[in-house]
Amino acid sequence: MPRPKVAFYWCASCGGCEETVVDLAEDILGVVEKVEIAFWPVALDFKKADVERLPDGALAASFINGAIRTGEQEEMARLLRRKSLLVFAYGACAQLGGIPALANQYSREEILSFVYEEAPTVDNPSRTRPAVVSRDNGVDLHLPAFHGQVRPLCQVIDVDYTIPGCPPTPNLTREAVAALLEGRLPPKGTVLAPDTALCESCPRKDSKPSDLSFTRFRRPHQVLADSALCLLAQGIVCMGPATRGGCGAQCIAGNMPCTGCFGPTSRVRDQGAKMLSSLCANLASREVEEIDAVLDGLPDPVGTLYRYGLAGGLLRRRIDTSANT
Amino acid sequence: MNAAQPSPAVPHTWSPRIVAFFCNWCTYTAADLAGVSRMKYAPSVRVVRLMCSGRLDPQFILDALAHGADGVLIGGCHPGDCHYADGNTKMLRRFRMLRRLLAQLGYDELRVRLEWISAAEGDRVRAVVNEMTEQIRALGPLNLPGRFAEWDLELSRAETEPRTATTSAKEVSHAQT
Amino acid sequence: MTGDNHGELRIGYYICHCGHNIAGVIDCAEVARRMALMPGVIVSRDYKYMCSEPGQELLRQDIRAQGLNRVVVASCSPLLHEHTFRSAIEDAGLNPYHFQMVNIREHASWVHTDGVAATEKAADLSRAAILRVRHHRALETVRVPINPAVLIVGGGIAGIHAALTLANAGKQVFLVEREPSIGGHMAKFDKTFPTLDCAACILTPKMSAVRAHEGITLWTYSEVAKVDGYVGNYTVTVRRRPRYVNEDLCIGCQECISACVYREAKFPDEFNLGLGRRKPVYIPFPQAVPQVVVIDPERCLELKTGRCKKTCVEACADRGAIDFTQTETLETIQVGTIIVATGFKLFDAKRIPQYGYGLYPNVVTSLELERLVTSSGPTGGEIRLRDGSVPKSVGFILCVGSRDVRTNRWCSRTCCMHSMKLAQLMREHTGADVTVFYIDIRAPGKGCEEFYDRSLKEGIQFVRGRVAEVTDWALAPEEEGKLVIRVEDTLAAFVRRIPVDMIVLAVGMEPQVDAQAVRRLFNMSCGTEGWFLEKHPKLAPVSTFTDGVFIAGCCQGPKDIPDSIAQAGAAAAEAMALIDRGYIEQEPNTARVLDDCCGCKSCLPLCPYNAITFDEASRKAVINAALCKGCGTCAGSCPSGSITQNLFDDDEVFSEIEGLLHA
Amino acid sequence: MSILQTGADKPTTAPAPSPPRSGFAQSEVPLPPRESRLRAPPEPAMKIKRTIKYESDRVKGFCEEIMRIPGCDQLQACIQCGTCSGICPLSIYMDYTPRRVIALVRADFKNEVLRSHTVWLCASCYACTVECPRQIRITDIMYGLKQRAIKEGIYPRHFPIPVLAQEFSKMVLRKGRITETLLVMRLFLKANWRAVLGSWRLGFGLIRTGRFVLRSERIERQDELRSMLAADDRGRKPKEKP
Amino acid sequence: MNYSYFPGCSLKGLGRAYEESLLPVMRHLGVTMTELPDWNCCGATAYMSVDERQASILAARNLAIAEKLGGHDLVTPCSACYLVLNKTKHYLRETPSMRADVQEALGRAHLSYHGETKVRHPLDVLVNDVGLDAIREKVVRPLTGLKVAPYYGCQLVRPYSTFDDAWNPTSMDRLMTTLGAEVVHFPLKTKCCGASLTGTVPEAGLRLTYILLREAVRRRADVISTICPLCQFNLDAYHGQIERRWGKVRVATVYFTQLMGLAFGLSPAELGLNRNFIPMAPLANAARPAEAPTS
Repeated sequence: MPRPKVAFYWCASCGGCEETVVDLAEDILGVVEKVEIAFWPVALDFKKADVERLPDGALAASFINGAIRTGEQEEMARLLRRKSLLVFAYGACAQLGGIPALANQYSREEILSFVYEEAPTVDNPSRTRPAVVSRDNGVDLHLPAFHGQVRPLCQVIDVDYTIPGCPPTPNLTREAVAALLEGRLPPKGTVLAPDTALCESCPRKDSKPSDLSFTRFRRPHQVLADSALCLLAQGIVCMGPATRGGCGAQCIAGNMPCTGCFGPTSRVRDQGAKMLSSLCANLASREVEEIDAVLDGLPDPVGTLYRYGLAGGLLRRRIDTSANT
Repeated sequence: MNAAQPSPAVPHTWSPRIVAFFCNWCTYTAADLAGVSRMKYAPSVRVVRLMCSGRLDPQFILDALAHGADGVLIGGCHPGDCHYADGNTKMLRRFRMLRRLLAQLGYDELRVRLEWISAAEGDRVRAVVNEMTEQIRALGPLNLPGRFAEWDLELSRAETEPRTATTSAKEVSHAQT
Repeated sequence: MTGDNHGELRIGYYICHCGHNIAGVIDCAEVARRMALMPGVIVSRDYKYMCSEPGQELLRQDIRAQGLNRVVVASCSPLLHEHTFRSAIEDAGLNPYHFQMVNIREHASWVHTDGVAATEKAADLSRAAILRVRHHRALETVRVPINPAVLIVGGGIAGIHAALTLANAGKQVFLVEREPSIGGHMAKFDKTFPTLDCAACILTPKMSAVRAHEGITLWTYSEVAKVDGYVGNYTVTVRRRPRYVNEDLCIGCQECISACVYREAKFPDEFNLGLGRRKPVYIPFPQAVPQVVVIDPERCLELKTGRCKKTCVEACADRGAIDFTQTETLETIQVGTIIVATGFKLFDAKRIPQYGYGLYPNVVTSLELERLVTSSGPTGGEIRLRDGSVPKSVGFILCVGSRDVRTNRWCSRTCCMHSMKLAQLMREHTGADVTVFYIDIRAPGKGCEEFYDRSLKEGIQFVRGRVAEVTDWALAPEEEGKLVIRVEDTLAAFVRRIPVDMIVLAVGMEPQVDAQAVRRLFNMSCGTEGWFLEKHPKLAPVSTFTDGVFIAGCCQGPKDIPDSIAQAGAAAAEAMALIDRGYIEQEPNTARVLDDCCGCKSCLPLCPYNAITFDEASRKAVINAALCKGCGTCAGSCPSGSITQNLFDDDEVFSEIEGLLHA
Repeated sequence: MSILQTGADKPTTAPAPSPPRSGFAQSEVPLPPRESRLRAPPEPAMKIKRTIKYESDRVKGFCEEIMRIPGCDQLQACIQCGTCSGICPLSIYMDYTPRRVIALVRADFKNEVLRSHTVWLCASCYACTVECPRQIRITDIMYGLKQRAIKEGIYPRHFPIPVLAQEFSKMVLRKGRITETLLVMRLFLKANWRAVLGSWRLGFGLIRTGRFVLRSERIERQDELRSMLAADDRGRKPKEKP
Repeated sequence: MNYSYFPGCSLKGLGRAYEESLLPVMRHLGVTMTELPDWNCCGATAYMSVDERQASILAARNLAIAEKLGGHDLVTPCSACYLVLNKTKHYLRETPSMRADVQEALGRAHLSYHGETKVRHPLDVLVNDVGLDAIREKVVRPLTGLKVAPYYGCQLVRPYSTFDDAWNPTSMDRLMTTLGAEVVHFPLKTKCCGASLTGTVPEAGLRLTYILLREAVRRRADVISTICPLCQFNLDAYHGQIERRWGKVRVATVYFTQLMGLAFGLSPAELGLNRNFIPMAPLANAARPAEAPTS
């Protein structure tokens, strides 16, 4: 009996997700004997044509990481969708837009002009910019279109399952693959991670006070955090309470606050808004002026509350900068 | 298109859609009072009743915007008068942060408004709704659903069609727009 | 998801015309037509009066015949009829909470004139309710037992009447009064309009009845300091000021008063508004209840200096009631219901300097005149000018501080009648020429117009015009040495100067100075004018927005004695209705923690009722439904969405929002 | 400086009937004593006058027009209590008391209001405005009515105050400032030159105390002021046009 | 202390004695008052009756000039000016349409109005800014035994003034006591003097004047103290006609600043006291009697 074909692909991502697949270490072999890797540009020499040649639905599953920012990524996502029975959104960028989605605070024009013209390290007097089509001695050269905003996978194609994390842990990956092979996958749309927030598995859970009340906020670089005490209790914004568990609380172990890469639980539509709600309700101050003074401690609300979740959140992007120019 | 100005397409007859979250004890009752006293105000507002402004999950506000509200009005008891001690204070704290968040994402601060209105201030409901309606009329529609669709025009419509020269031509036309 | 509904959803939608109230503006048939198209809607009807019996019957029939399992009614405010419809569908065997009400009257037809826009709004609101109701889950109403004891705050005529009514029905009553004696303003009156029967004769028996009744615990010279709990189970702390006399020992013989080292009564006496004098040890007035003396620490030599011969103690030797060591004490009581009857404050006439009160000695307020007319008053019922002579001409100025946007906008309701009563007494006692200056004579109520008629026949002059000023400078010989009233006689249409010996200012009623504090104490609302706000101006005139707290008498707004008593009776009946049922049903809108709670404890500090605790066993938060009041703050704040509030689930609100904006 | 010859200068013991030109009652200061006042003044021959009003006598929209004037919007809140008339030092001379003027305005009796003496007798002491229990700015309503009376030219004839007002504004328009003595002299010539003789004593007194200024005060940038005041339709409200 | 100064037309004419006493007194107390350059008539009550737009422009021009001069409060001694300027401020704040008209007009002369300047009356400044203690220190010749009827008139306290009570103002009472004078209870202190009518409708206007004088006499006042040039002229100039109508009610009426000057030891002449029709009786403890009017 032929082994099920699977594909791995990356879109707008840092490559960290690919790393986790490699991090499966020797387990990868176990996987490899059970499946046939039909497409994995990072590791093996496949061409797009190889995939196009496959009949639709020939792939048992595609694991796509990274968000969709360019026409090429969109095109590949659609292609793999067409060829796959199941599509796994792999990692925070594919799930929510991830770090790249922070760029949704700027218009395409702002980004291009900065990157190709204004950035201090750029020397580009002729203000040359990449064009979708450029003619070079009689030949049309094509570059992928640079979209107006970053999108999570699900805003572009139909996604069957999500494996969260930046990056997903080997365990989650192993679990997902196992479930896939053993045909014990949960209902479509499920996020393949615990549906309880991180605090449950947080080593510092017991140090969390029952009378939490913020008189000031401090950012990780401003203090040397007590490595035993709940970070929120120290006025450091830890997204743990608003973020799925399943990561093993590695950041906490590194004495850094959770930044929310696993995204919200299934009961929450907008991770940032929910965290904001909890965080602010527990401020100590009652007067507007005092409240504002405390909030000044969080100079970058989007960066703090939507580190990964902006594109996948309810509002998706900054609004007054026009999207498509 | 810019959120600050109404797009030229907006007809003069356009009336904003405002979703209001009123607490059961003060502001909702005030709105009832406005009705009982037959005060007249703009038909732009749709009220969602909550027991306390403290229940107001910021998600509700963002969700209302995402579903096409041009503005969101929050009504609670005056400070110190909350039927549940200080639910309104908790909302106030969230609101102060929400303003910053929305500002960072380019929303005009007039679009989301918090008002303390006691059960006796039916007239205040009238005044606030009318004022907010005018302010938002001046800002023009927010119409997020429309914008989402507009933004997605850059995506290739064809779910299944194989990649051809025409699509790359589409790419070209995108680059030109 | 469809709540806990078995099988498919069968929704019934009903829109009420409310006669013309709704149908006059909103095209109900059209809305019904549109709602009929929504998924799950089996029945969609418009009907003239949904709250009427036939209307409710319509619901029941459809539920039975069509097997509806969700009902939406678009009519008036849920605060008005939600209960009506819930019980209606309950009768038909449906869970009452599988129901949602849409407010298209107070929030639409009454506030909009544009029929099209109003109809659109009604449709949006209805759509929202229909989407919402899909998620409603069957809930059980919570029953909380009621403590049968009642607290009554304020010992004026309203408080007294309510106390006696309840006590006579066998309820335990705590009556708390700030002054040393109960009786309130009525105790200061000589006679009462329109019958002119003696105020004391009808009030005193009720006062002593309060003292005598074993069902009533009377605490005078005391104030409510703190109120905790909720309907059926209030815990109230009462602060009892020291009167330096043991109430149980004092028999009111008043030997101590005559024995006091102060031979003369030299201190202004509060009860007589400073017109009379009293000693440091005194009894507020002859018929005071309780008949117990009070010692004024501001005046008493012993309490001020500690160097007094204490002749009073000698005089009381055998009883030993006087106790200079007394201090303030706090009493804590458990009650199920509270009646607030804290009364009113008289307008301070000094705020209108034009009338010269405080400047010209012969300008007095209506209540001061009451004390002068009463035989038990400081002058023994003789009306005298400050120089001791009898006034030959008297002017009554009405609406002092009332119907004036610079002071109090409202009409104080009783001043017209009150002044006419005093005017008649004035004629009777002095035979003086009496002129009443009024803006409009308001004599509604039984026997009142007749009383006006009688005043006219008694030769009392009525001049329609608001007095502009009272001066002491004369332009004509007859004005020398008199108070001159300058007024436009608006009916004769010219300005007049009228010299008089005495002027009586009909000062209006206003809320007590500490009304706001009291309001907070009992978690009530105040109207813009500062009167305590009733739950509904017509349907619930003595209820407040806080269950189990009722209001009676002038703290709710100006009214006369009969109305105050009627209201007190109503408040007592409302309290009894709760007590005799034995329990109250609470909305099951409490919050619940889901199993997915991560135990982050963020919600714990948010609950004002400490209903949320951390369960060490399950390592999760738990909510005590009995303590939860259903504000939903925790649900709104739970960062992982693991707390939900009955009737206000996230799904319910989200779908409501979607419905409002859909299309 | 009497300009009106009302005969009120004669001793009040023998009161003279008011001359037809002004509808004034004689001074009601009740000195000297009673007896003399008891002597009834000679009755003029009895004339009868029909006072019924028909709907056609009303000028619809007049009230709204007045209410559009800044400060007059409270008009409809009047409860006709008469405080304004009671406190007004001059209501005793008015043909309609201020309260009645409000009533007339409210009922659109435009002609009755604009022809009455009342508005011209208002000395702008603002007592009514301050005392009104409904905070109606009666004084400003009076101004509004004066303006309309002048615009429509239906103020009482030979009545000096409107003349004064107009002369005053002319002088300001020309010079930018007022020189009282000159203004008064212009007024004499306009209204009643005989009066000059009447008040030579006062004039002499002024000269004696060095208060009789003949050099007219003026401002430097008069043209600038004139250009500002020049009627200009930009930004003018329709309310300006009756 | 620095203030801008708006004299108003009267102080250059009938009321010049007011300016003659005001300026030295202020100087004496170390208050500098800079006269508004090229100020114009405030429009008074008369202009209001003709055209509210022009009237408000007249007043606004002065306010605009004052703002240009830089933040100082604008002091104006004449009650009419005080009222008109304040009233204009009030209406410009309240009525956008009017503000637009005015701004447009001012614009033609490159002026603009922002409503920042406070309009003050000398009495307000003296009692509340300078302060009674500072004044008491300057008193060298207390007005002991002098019975003063404090007369505020109508437009100083009604309806826009905020520094004193509209019905029973007391600033001047307190000021006079500070000067050592005896204040008589004068219930007519805010009644209208009829100034705007004495010229045109004498028996109405003069009667009001008469009642004021009569009451002052009945209450044994030696002198009436005023704060307004029109009141002063009215109460001072018409005694002849009043006598012919209702009998003799002789009492001198002077400016409160003149009384201050006397108490500060300045000579009656330099305070313009010689300009009175009814001369003020020499002070009991006066070194020099108030000179009989010369020329």
